[in-house]
Amino acid sequence: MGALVTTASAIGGVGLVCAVALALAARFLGVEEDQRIEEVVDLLPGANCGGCGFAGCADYAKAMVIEGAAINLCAPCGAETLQALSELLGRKAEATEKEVAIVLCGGNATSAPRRSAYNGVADCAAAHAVGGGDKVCQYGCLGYGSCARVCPSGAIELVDGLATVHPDLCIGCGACVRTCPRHLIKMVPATRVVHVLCSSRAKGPVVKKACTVGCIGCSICTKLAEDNAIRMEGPLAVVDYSKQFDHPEIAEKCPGHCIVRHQTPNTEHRASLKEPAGTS
Amino acid sequence: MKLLKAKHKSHGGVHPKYRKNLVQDMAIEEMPLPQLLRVSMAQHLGAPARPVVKKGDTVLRGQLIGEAAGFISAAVHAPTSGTVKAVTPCPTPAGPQAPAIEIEPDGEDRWDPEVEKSAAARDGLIAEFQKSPGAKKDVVLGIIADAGIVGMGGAGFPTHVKLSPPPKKPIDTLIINGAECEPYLSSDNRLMIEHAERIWSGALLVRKVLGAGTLRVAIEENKPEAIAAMEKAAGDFGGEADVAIVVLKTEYPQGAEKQQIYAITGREVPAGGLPMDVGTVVQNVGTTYAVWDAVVNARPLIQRVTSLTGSPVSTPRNVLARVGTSYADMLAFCGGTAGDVAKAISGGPMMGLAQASLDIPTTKTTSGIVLLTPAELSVYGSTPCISCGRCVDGCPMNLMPCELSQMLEAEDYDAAEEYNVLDCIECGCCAFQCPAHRPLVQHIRQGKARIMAKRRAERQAAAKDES
Amino acid sequence: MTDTEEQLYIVSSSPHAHSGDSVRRIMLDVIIALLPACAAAVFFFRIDAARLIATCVAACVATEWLCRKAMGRDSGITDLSAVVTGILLALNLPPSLPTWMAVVGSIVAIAIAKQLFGGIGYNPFNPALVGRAALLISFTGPMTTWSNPATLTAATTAATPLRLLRRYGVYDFTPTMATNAFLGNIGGSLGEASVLALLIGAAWLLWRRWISWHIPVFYVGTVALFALALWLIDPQQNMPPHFHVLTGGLMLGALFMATDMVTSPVTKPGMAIFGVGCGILTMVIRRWGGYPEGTSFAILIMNAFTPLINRATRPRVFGKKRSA
Amino acid sequence: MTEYLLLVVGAVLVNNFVLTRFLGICPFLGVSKKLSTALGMCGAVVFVMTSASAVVWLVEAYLLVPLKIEYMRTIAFILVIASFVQLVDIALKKISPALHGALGIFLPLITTNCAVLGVARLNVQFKYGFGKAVMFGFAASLGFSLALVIFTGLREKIDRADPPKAFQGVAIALVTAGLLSLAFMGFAGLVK
Repeated sequence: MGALVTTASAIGGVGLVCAVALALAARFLGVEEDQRIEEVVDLLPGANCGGCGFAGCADYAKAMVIEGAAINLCAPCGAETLQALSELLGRKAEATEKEVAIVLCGGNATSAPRRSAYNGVADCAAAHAVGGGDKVCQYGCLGYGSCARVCPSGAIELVDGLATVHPDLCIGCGACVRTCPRHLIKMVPATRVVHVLCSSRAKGPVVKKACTVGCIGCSICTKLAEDNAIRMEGPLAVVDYSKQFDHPEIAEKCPGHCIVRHQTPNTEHRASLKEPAGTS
Repeated sequence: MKLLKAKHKSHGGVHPKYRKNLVQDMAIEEMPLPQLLRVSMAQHLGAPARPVVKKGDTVLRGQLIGEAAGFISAAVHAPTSGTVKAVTPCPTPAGPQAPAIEIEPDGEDRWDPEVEKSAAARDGLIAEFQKSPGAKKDVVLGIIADAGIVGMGGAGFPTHVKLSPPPKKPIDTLIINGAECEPYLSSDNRLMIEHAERIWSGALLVRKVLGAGTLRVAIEENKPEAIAAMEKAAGDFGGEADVAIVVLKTEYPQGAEKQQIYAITGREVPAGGLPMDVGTVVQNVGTTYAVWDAVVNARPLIQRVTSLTGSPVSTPRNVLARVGTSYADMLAFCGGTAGDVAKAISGGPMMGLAQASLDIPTTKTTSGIVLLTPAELSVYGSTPCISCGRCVDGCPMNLMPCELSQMLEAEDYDAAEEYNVLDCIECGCCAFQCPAHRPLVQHIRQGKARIMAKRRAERQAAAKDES
Repeated sequence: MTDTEEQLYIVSSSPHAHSGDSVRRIMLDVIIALLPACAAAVFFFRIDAARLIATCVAACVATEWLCRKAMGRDSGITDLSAVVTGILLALNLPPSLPTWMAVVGSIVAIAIAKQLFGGIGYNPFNPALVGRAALLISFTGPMTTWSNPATLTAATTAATPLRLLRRYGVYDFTPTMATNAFLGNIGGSLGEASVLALLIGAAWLLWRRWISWHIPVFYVGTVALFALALWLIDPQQNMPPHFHVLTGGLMLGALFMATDMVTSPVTKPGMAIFGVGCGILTMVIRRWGGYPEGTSFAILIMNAFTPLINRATRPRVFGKKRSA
Repeated sequence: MTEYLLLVVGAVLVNNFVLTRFLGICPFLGVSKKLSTALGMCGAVVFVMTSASAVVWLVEAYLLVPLKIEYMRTIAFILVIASFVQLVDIALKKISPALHGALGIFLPLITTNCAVLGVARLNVQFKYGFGKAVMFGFAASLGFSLALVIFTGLREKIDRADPPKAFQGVAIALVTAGLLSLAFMGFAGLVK
C-alpha cells in the first residue's frame, strides 16, 4: 500500500510540475487560433484542385474563416457540404449551378491530320511552343494529355489522340481549363446538351483542309437554334451556354459534323476522387 | 589595323561540326523575283506592324506597307513593285500565324520615287551629321526606324530602340558581331568578305549615333577571309581612333551577346540585364550593313542574305533575296534537294527553329535555312539523366541544366527559379552534348514560360489589389 | 509535299545538332578502360579471375534483363551499364570467392541498388559497391580470404598488405613490395592488384573526357597527405603514404568507383569535396575502423552526400554577384 | 576528453541512432522532404534530446532510484518527454509559425519518438553520469541530425527517380535508408 502511495505521488508530482510548466508556457507563449479553420478543412474535399482560386483547400478554409471569402467557391463540394459550411460559419450562399468541363474540339487522330512529326517533351504546351504545334489545325487539341495529367479526378481520357472529358467524373475544378495551351476546354453547365466541338477561328476553306469535323462557318445552326442560343463569332459558331436549348436535328444538319447532341444530360454528381496525392 | 585577341574566356562552350565549307566560298547571288511574296507583319520582336495597304492596292518597291505599332515595333516595306493580292494570316518561322501582305510582283521592280528623292539629299545630311553628331543624331535614328531595321542576327529586336539607350546608360563600346558561331551559316561571313567597306562605314555611323568611343569588330578565327577583307577595308578609315578587329577563338556560342561582351571587354552583363547596363551595344554585321544602306542610300530593309545549306541541298548558296520569298522558292533557286530531308531549320542548327513545311516566307531575320538528312538527325528521348555533368561544364551561363531539367520535369518551378532558370540564353550547349539525349533546352524553355506567366499573373493580381 | 506520315518533317526544339555521344558509348568506353585491369587480373589470378568476371557480367546482365521485364519496361541492357557494373563488381571480389556468392552480389547490385530505383541514372549509390558491401557484411570470411597471384608461390591463401598491417602491425614496406603492388604482383581483389593497369584504363577515360581529374587527384591526394601526417607523427605506428596509395582498393575506387558519374557530384568544386571526403573516410576506416579496407564504404558514404554537395557547390551564374 | 570524443563519434557514426539502432525512423522519413524543414526538425530534436536526457537523468537519480520505483521508469520518462515536446511545440508556434506548419504532425510525434525515449533508457543502461548522459543525448541527436540531413539530400534524388509502382514513395525511401545504413556499417569498429 505504501509503495503504491509513493509511486502515485511521485509520478503525480512529476506530472504536476510538468503541467504547471506547460500552463505557464501556454499562458505566455500561446498563440490564438480559430478552431473553425480545421473543421472547415475537414469539410472540404481535400483534392487541392485550386478551382476556388486559393492555393489548396487549407488556404481556402482560412480565407473563408478569417477573410470572409464566399463559401460557394468550391466546385467539387456538393450541396450537403455547402449546407454544412453555411451552418458552421453562419453565412448563407446560393449553390452554384454544377459545371463540367468540355473539350471544344472534335479533331482526333483520324479527322485532324498532323503537319509535322513532333519530337520532344510530351506536353501540350511544349508541343504548342515548338513551331505552333504539330497539327495542321492551329486551334485543335494536340493530344499530349496535359489536361489529363492535371485533372485531380481522372475525368479526362485521351481517345484516339483527342482529350475527352467524362462528365460524370468531372468535379468542375477547372484545372484543365487553365492548363490547355490552346484554350479549348470550357466549363459549362452540366445540363446543356448541344455543343459545337470546334474552336477554330480560321475561315471555312482553311478548316476544311485541316479537319473533317471542323466548323466551316456556314451558320446553319444559328438559324436552327432559337433565342440566339448559337451565334457566329467570326467564322465560328459558338454556343451561348447561359441559355438552355435543344434541337433534335441540330447535329445531323451540321455540314461540318462538328455539333454533338447528348441524349442524357449529366445532372448527377458522381465524383469519384482519385486518391489525393501527398498525404502521409 | 590591329588584330586583337579576345582577352577573356567565358565558361563553357562547345565545338559542333561547323560544316561551313558547304557555303562559305559561294559568292552572294541575287535571286530573281518569285511569283509571289508574302511579307509578314511580325518580323521583329514586339508588336506586329499594322498593315497600311489593302487588297488590290498597287505598291512600289520600298513603299511603306506596315507601320510600326508602338515603340518596340518596326516598319515593313514592299520588297518590290506589284499588286497586293491579300492581307491574310500566314505562318511565321516561329510557328504562330501573323498577318501578312501578299504581293504579286509586276516584274518591273520600280523604286518608290520618295526613296530616290531622299537618297539624293543624303550626302549633305551625312556631312552635317559627321560635323555635329549631337544635333543630327535623332534624324539618323529616325531614318533607321523608318527603314524598319531590326537585329538581323536572329532575335529581330528593333535597331532604333537598341540605339537609343536612356541617358542614364552611356555607351562607351560598340561591338560589331561577325562571329557567326552557328554551324553551317555563312551569310555574315560573305557579307564581310564582299562588302567590308560598307560594314565599316555603317559601324562608324552607328558609333557616332551612340557616341561610343571604342569600336570592335568580332570575328571567329575560322573566317580568315572575312578577317582579311575587313582588315584591308579598314585601311580606308585610317584616321579613326580606337577601332580594331578582335579575333575570337572558334567556339560556340562566341556570338552570343553576353559571352561576346565578356570575351572582348571582360564585363559581365548582370543577370536579367541588358548590354547597355555595362555600357556596351552589340550589333550584327548584317544589321550594320542595313544601317549603311538606309542612311546612305535611303533604302529600307527589304532584302537580306540567307545561307541555304545542308547536305540535302543540291547547290548550297548564299542567296540575296527579297523579304517574303518563300523557303520553297529559295530552295528551287538552289536546285532543289538531292536526298531525303528529315528536318528543315530556319536559322542555324543550334538555335534555329524547325519548320513543319517550306511553304513559309522569309523574314528580315532569316539568316539561314538548313536542311538535314535523316542520318544527321539527333532524336530527343526521355531517358534519365546520368549526371555526367557535361551540360554543367558546357553552359556558358554557368547554370546546371541537368538539375534544372529534372526540376522542371517534376514541375518544381520554385526550385528551378532558385537555380536561375531565367538566366538561360537557350544556346543549346547542354542538349548538344547530353549523352542521354534529354530535351534540356525544351524543358528549360517550358519552365521559363511557366515562371514568366506566373509572374505576369502575380503582377496583374497585385495591380488589381491596389486599384 | 504529300500527307503521308513518313514524309512529315521532324519538328523539335533547338538545338538540332548533337555531339553524337550516348550513354551506351560512355559505357563502352568504361568497358574499354577496364580491359587492362581485367587482363591483369586474368594474368595474375588465372582461371579464377576469368570465372568471376564472366559470372558477374552474366549475372548482372541477366538480373537487369529480368528486372526490366518484371517491371514491364523497355529492356535497358543495350546501354551496357549492367556489363560495367558486373566487371566493377568482379574486380572488387577476392579471386577465391565461390561463384554463387558472386551471383548473389550481382543480384543485390543490379536489383536492389539500381533497378528498384528505376534503373540507370536514378540510383543514389554505386551498384557495384553496394553489391560488394552486402557481400562483405554477409560473407565476411570468404570475402576476406585471399589467394596469391599465380605468378607467386602456389600457396592458396595469402594476406593482402592491408590485412598484414591489421594483423601484425606496421612492417617494412620495401621498394620491391611497392613495385609489386604497383604492377599487381600481390594478393588482393581482382582489381585491387595492378595499379598500372588501372592507370592505363583511367587515362583512356580521361582522354575521352568521361571522367575529370578532380575526384581521383583529390581522393588519392587526401589519402597521401593524411597518411603522411600520421606517418610523420609516429612512423612506428603508421605505414608510409605510398603504402596507402598503392595497396588495397584505393586506386580502383578512386579511378573507377568514385568517378561513377551517376553517384558523384556534377560540379568541379563538388568533385573536389567528394574526393577529399572519400580520402578522409578511407583513412579513418583504415586506421581506426574494424575493416582493413575503407574504400568502398568511404565512397558509399560520400555517394549519400552527393546531392547535398551538388546543392552546396552550385556555380556562380554569369552576371550574378558571388554572394547572391 | 578522449572519453567524450569517443562517446560522440560512437553515437554519431558507429552506432548512429537512425542508421544502426533504427530509432526515430518516423520523423526521419516524414520530415526529409525539404532541407529547411529537416534543419528545423534537427534543431527541435537536438533541443529535446539533450534537455530530456538531463531532466530524465535527474528524475532517475533523485526520484526513481531513491524511491526504488525504477519499474515506473517508462511512464515517468514519457511524461517528462511529452511535456518537453509540448513546450517546444508551443514555443515554436510563437517563434516560427512557418516552421511549425512545415513540421506538422511530426513535432508532436517526437513525444512518442523512440529516439528520445531510447536515449533516456540507454543512459540508464550504460550507467552514465550526468555529464555523460547529457553529452550522449546531445551526440545522439547530432547523429539523428546527420542522418536526416544526408537523407534529405538523397530524398530529392529519389523523388525524381522512377521506381516500379510497388516501391514508390515510402518503400523506396526505406530501401535507400537501408543502403545508407549499409554504408554506415563501414564505421563499425571505430569505437570499441
